[in-house]
Amino acid sequence: MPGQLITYRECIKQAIREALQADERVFIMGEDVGRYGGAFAVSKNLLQEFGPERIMDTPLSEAGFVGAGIGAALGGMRPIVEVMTVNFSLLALDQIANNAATLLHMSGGQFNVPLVIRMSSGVGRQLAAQHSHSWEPLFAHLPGLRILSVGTHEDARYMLAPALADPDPVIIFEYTSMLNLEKELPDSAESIEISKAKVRRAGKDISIITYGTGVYKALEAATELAAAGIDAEVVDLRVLRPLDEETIVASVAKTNRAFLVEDASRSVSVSSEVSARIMERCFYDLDAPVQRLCGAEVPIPYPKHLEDASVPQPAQIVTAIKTLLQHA
Amino acid sequence: MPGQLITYRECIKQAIREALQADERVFIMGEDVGRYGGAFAVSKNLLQEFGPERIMDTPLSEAGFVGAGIGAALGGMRPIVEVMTVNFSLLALDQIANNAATLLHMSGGQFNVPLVIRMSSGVGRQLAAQHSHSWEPLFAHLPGLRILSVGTHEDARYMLAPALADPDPVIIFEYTSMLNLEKELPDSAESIEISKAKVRRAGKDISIITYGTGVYKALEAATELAAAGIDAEVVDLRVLRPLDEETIVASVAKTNRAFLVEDASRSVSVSSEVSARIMERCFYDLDAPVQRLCGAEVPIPYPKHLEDASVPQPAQIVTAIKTLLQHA
Amino acid sequence: MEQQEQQSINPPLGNEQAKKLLYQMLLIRKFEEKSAEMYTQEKIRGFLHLYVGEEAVAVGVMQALRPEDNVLCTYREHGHALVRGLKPGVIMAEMYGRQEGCSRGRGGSMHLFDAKTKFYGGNAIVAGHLAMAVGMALADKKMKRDQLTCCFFGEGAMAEGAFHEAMNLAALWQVPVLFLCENNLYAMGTALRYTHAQTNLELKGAAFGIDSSTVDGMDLLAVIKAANTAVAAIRKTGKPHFLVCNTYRFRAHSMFDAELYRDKSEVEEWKKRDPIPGYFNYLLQQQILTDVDFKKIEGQVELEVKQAVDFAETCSLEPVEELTKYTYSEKQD
Amino acid sequence: MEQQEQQSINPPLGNEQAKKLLYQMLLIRKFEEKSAEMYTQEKIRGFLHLYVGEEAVAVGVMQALRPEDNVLCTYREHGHALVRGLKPGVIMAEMYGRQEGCSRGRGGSMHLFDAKTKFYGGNAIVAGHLAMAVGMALADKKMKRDQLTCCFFGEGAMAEGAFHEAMNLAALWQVPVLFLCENNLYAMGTALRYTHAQTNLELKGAAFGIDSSTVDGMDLLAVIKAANTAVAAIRKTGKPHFLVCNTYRFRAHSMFDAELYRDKSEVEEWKKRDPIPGYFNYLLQQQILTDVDFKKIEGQVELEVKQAVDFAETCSLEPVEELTKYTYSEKQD
Ligand SMILES: Cc1ncc(C[n+]2csc(CCOP(=O)(O)OP(=O)(O)O)c2C)c(N)n1
Ligand SMILES: Cc1ncc(C[n+]2csc(CCOP(=O)(O)OP(=O)(O)O)c2C)c(N)n1
Ligand SMILES: [Mg+2]
Ligand SMILES: [Mg+2]
Repeated sequence: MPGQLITYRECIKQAIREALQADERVFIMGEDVGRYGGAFAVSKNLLQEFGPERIMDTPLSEAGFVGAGIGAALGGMRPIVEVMTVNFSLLALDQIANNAATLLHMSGGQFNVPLVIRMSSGVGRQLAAQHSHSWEPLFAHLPGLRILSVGTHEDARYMLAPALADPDPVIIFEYTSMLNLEKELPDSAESIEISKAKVRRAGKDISIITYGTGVYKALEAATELAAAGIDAEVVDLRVLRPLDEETIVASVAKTNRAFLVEDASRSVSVSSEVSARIMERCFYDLDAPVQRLCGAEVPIPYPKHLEDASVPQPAQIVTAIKTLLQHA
Repeated sequence: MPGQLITYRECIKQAIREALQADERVFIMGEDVGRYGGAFAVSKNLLQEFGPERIMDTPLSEAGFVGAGIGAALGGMRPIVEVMTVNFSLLALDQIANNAATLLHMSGGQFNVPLVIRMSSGVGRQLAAQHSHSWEPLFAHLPGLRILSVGTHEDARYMLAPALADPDPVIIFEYTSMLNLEKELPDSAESIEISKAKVRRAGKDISIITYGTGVYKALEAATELAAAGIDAEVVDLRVLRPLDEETIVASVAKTNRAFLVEDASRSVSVSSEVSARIMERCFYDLDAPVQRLCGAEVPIPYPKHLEDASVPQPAQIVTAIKTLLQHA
Repeated sequence: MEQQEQQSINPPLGNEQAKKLLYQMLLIRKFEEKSAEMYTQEKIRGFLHLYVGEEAVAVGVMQALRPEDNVLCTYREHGHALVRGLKPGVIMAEMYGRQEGCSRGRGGSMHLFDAKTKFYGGNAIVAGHLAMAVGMALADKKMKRDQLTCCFFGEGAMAEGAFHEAMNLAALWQVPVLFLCENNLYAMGTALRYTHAQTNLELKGAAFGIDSSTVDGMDLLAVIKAANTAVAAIRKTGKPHFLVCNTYRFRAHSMFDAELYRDKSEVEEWKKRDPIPGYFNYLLQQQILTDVDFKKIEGQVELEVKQAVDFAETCSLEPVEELTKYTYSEKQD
Repeated sequence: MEQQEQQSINPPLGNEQAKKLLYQMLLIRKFEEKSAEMYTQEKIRGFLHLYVGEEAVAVGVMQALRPEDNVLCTYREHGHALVRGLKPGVIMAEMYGRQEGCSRGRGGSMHLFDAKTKFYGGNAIVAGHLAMAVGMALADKKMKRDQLTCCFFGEGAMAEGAFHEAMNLAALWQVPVLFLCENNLYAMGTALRYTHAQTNLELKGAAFGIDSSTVDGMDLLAVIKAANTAVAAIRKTGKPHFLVCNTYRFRAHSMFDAELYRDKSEVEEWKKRDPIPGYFNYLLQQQILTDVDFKKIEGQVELEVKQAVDFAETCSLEPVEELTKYTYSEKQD
């Protein structure tokens, strides 16, 4: 039914339901996924539908239940572990980095870990310093992991299945601020590859390269730029690790300019990496230096005006790109 | 006494002793710092000299004792918390990121955290996947922290004092593989600034920008390059956060070429950030694209030949720079 | 001797003290009801966790503390902040995100901080403040300061490894921490029995050799007695104590919570044990207060809450240029 | 009934079984002594943690397990690997860093892995494998496989929050895990009393409502009995059990350790309780074995160890081109 509006939340939920229906080995576990209905109501009623063996409420023990997820994956299950938000994920990072990410290599190929970890990330609800982190860059540094970022409704709906089919640990970042957002979902369930970035809008003047909450912001900016006669291409990285360098290179080779947008704070971010790769692969194609518009280097404050100021806004993208193109 | 050889280990130890003597509020705490003498014998005999109140053996509880260090700092002490190696630091990363790094900002400037955390980092002893991490990039991403990397004997000897004088949390990375290395220590105890990078060797043809174990490797490579008529400048970043961008820019503006060296694996690394900054600030100065030589994107394997293959070696720096300069 | 010690710890409540305690419980209740209202009006945003129903715990415990003691709380801390002496106005201003708030508006409801009253948050990573509390007590011990650290947390927090590590360190180091568990039977929507295999929480203290006790957290006088006893022991021995207060939150976990996980009837049942009328009835019985007094106090409280809102309304937003201020300390030169 | 159950769990050792157990303990001892020698010769590098003195624990516990059970160990796991059925040659090759090793030489001493025998490491983050063990048991429960998971760890590991979380989860989920604490009194150089405020470790099980027991880990027969009892209970109930084996390591923590933290005399005192002569004397007494038998077994063991070294010497290094192989699974298409 093309044309029907659906929330980002509902997309995630449908993906989870489908996964639970498709494979007996799939189960969800995490804090408040069951009786509470999910901290963000993503898993509401799934407990009623699938029962407590498949929708497992866990105690507050992030390291414990992520570790248990790794063990269950080793034991042949296909766990979807929900870490309520990225803000609590550091408690489990040792498990992810030292166990999930290393077991296959360290055992000489004997033990793979088919685990999916989902977490909600980013600013947008005035939740202040301890609840507004965008820690994708930390995870994107770690070899052995596949890191996905769900920047569109399409990916919210269709990325989970290939993630579960992956024999290795996959971490999926979803975005709290987008849960209520309604969009049309593309009709087809065309099989989604979780190794490729995606050009969300083709353009010839500049490549806006982004992910997560940046995707719709960039598309919004691109629409405005189009009105000003600037034809921006929007590249959604989608896979933050391993990066799809080819799609980036192809885009920049075409547009000769790149503008990187990311909510995470600037230093040692995904954008740093993208910039470095463009430097290495596209230096001679560039008409202007690659620019980054990232999160401010600050613990995110509570008030709306300061929260807004700490992450990129579409208007800033527009202004910066206009300036950049005048300059070049 | 110029000319006297001293190990990197001894430099660290002297710095700690001096700190303990200088300020009653300073104490060390960590696993096996006391009775065992330190996992790497850095704190050997300090327990005997200063007693158990100032050299505190802790149980295996990284999150617990790092958190306690934060509390003790809030309570007016000047703790030096030793996390035996960076490999165990993820267990305490929530404490570091959510408490130490945010308290000052989140409390509107009321509560600063004068805490120093030391940890041993890197490969070099065939300790395999779970004990060979170089996680500086993870820490360098986090606002609110000052991140130091001890790449020379001089810094091993003199960086601790200014770190302790800093009102905010400072994390010091030391390198296991360098502990037994003997060098001459510069005579002067000239006051060391922990906000500045340092040019360890001036040169005009290319800037090798690095930190940690990369410094001596780069100097070694520079010596060899000099023999081939290439005059390389070696910049030791020293402070990985906040980065001293000016020193980097000044160097690249002079040499017009940059080569980045780092043991940490390549994606989303400190070198990514340095490359992105050079892109932003020095694009029009560059005669060639910035190149990176980083750690392999792999859990570090145990055998010597594979361990060696997973981090940059001086010979590779030499070869790569020769090629780069021919090319340009 | 038992008897005698009890008495010296628990002198009969004087009239003024009795009134003050009632005032405090009412202040929390009305302040929070107002906060909920302001949340609905979108004056307050983010997460808002109300303490309604649990007032006897903060009030009963805090009266046992001295100004020089350290206090650390969770994100459900309006009540604790109020009783500790933060002005309702600066708390309300904080929740309005205004720079006159106790954390310059940077923290909001979950991050109330106040150096003057040694109020160390407002901590929103569950169990993330326990080890800090141990460290603060360690500093006091090292500095030979005669003060203790009181750390409030929920029963849900006790499932975290952080609880285990903090308890063990405090016991090993013998530092003066009051570990104060507010067992309200739920961690968000997860009931006690799904959080802990061993639901007799006090038993967990024994695993660390820490003296432990449990009290009815709906009964102010019982809490006072238990808190005074625990605090006296800590002051005397310098060792930690673990006190479990059994209580209940009458409202949702936060303003986002649809409360699917418990029956309305359960909540109604607990409301019969509301600590405020419970305590007031005792005061009536003892002829310490009259209905008229109650009305008067209620009126004062309502006025104070109204003034807090009025104050917050007049407060200003921090200029956006100051966004990164205090990410690092300002240089002191 | 008690009596009867005991008997069915602990049938008198048959001669073959009795010999096999001795053989296993001796194999560990000699294999490790040889490993230390090879370390000195720099054939083995990295960290090497020896189990000498603790052999009765691995041997006594492992005989209670079935091939389909899962086994997880620490970095001090040569003994466990040997008893579980990994060939001495592939272990030695692993420590030589050769691709014929059980982990292709990638892991070394701390990371022995073997899918065939369901040997899940060789885990070098202290307490990092406990939660994994719980998850494996959870998978077995969900898949209705009648098997258990045995997880070995040291008493030092029990200070980590990871221990607390894993125990609670296992108890809540009622999954078949044998939590096996090898209490050798030291965590590197930190003695038990500096690691735990409560040094009666068994008490920690009660905090989670997990059945717990303690046994003299220097006495093979006692370990066998305790392990059989625990394992039988787990198989019957599907619930976790916590078993503490009190033991002692005769050698340094690792090859880097100068052993400043304990007196030589303490070590000598414990050596009097060496589990190998202890068990052999029992076999002598029971006339199950003679001195001649012992010599014979010793000779076989020495031969096997020598062959392991010989094998390792012939093994090859993984080509450097394969460095990143298995960072991700190979595509199955
Ligand atoms: C480490 C961590 N995990 C999860 C959360 C999300 N969360 C916030 S409050 C809460 C429940 C806490 O329950 P409890 O400790 O009993 O305190 P209560 O809210 O009942 O006062 C959860 C799961 C969090 N803030 N921190
Ligand atoms: C999380 C973590 N912290 C610290 C270390 C360093 N370390 C290795 S073994 C060890 C002592 C462990 O003691 P215990 O658990 O009793 O086991 P044992 O070595 O005595 O068998 C320490 C501190 C580590 N490997 N992992
Ligand atoms: Mg609760
Ligand atoms: Mg031990």
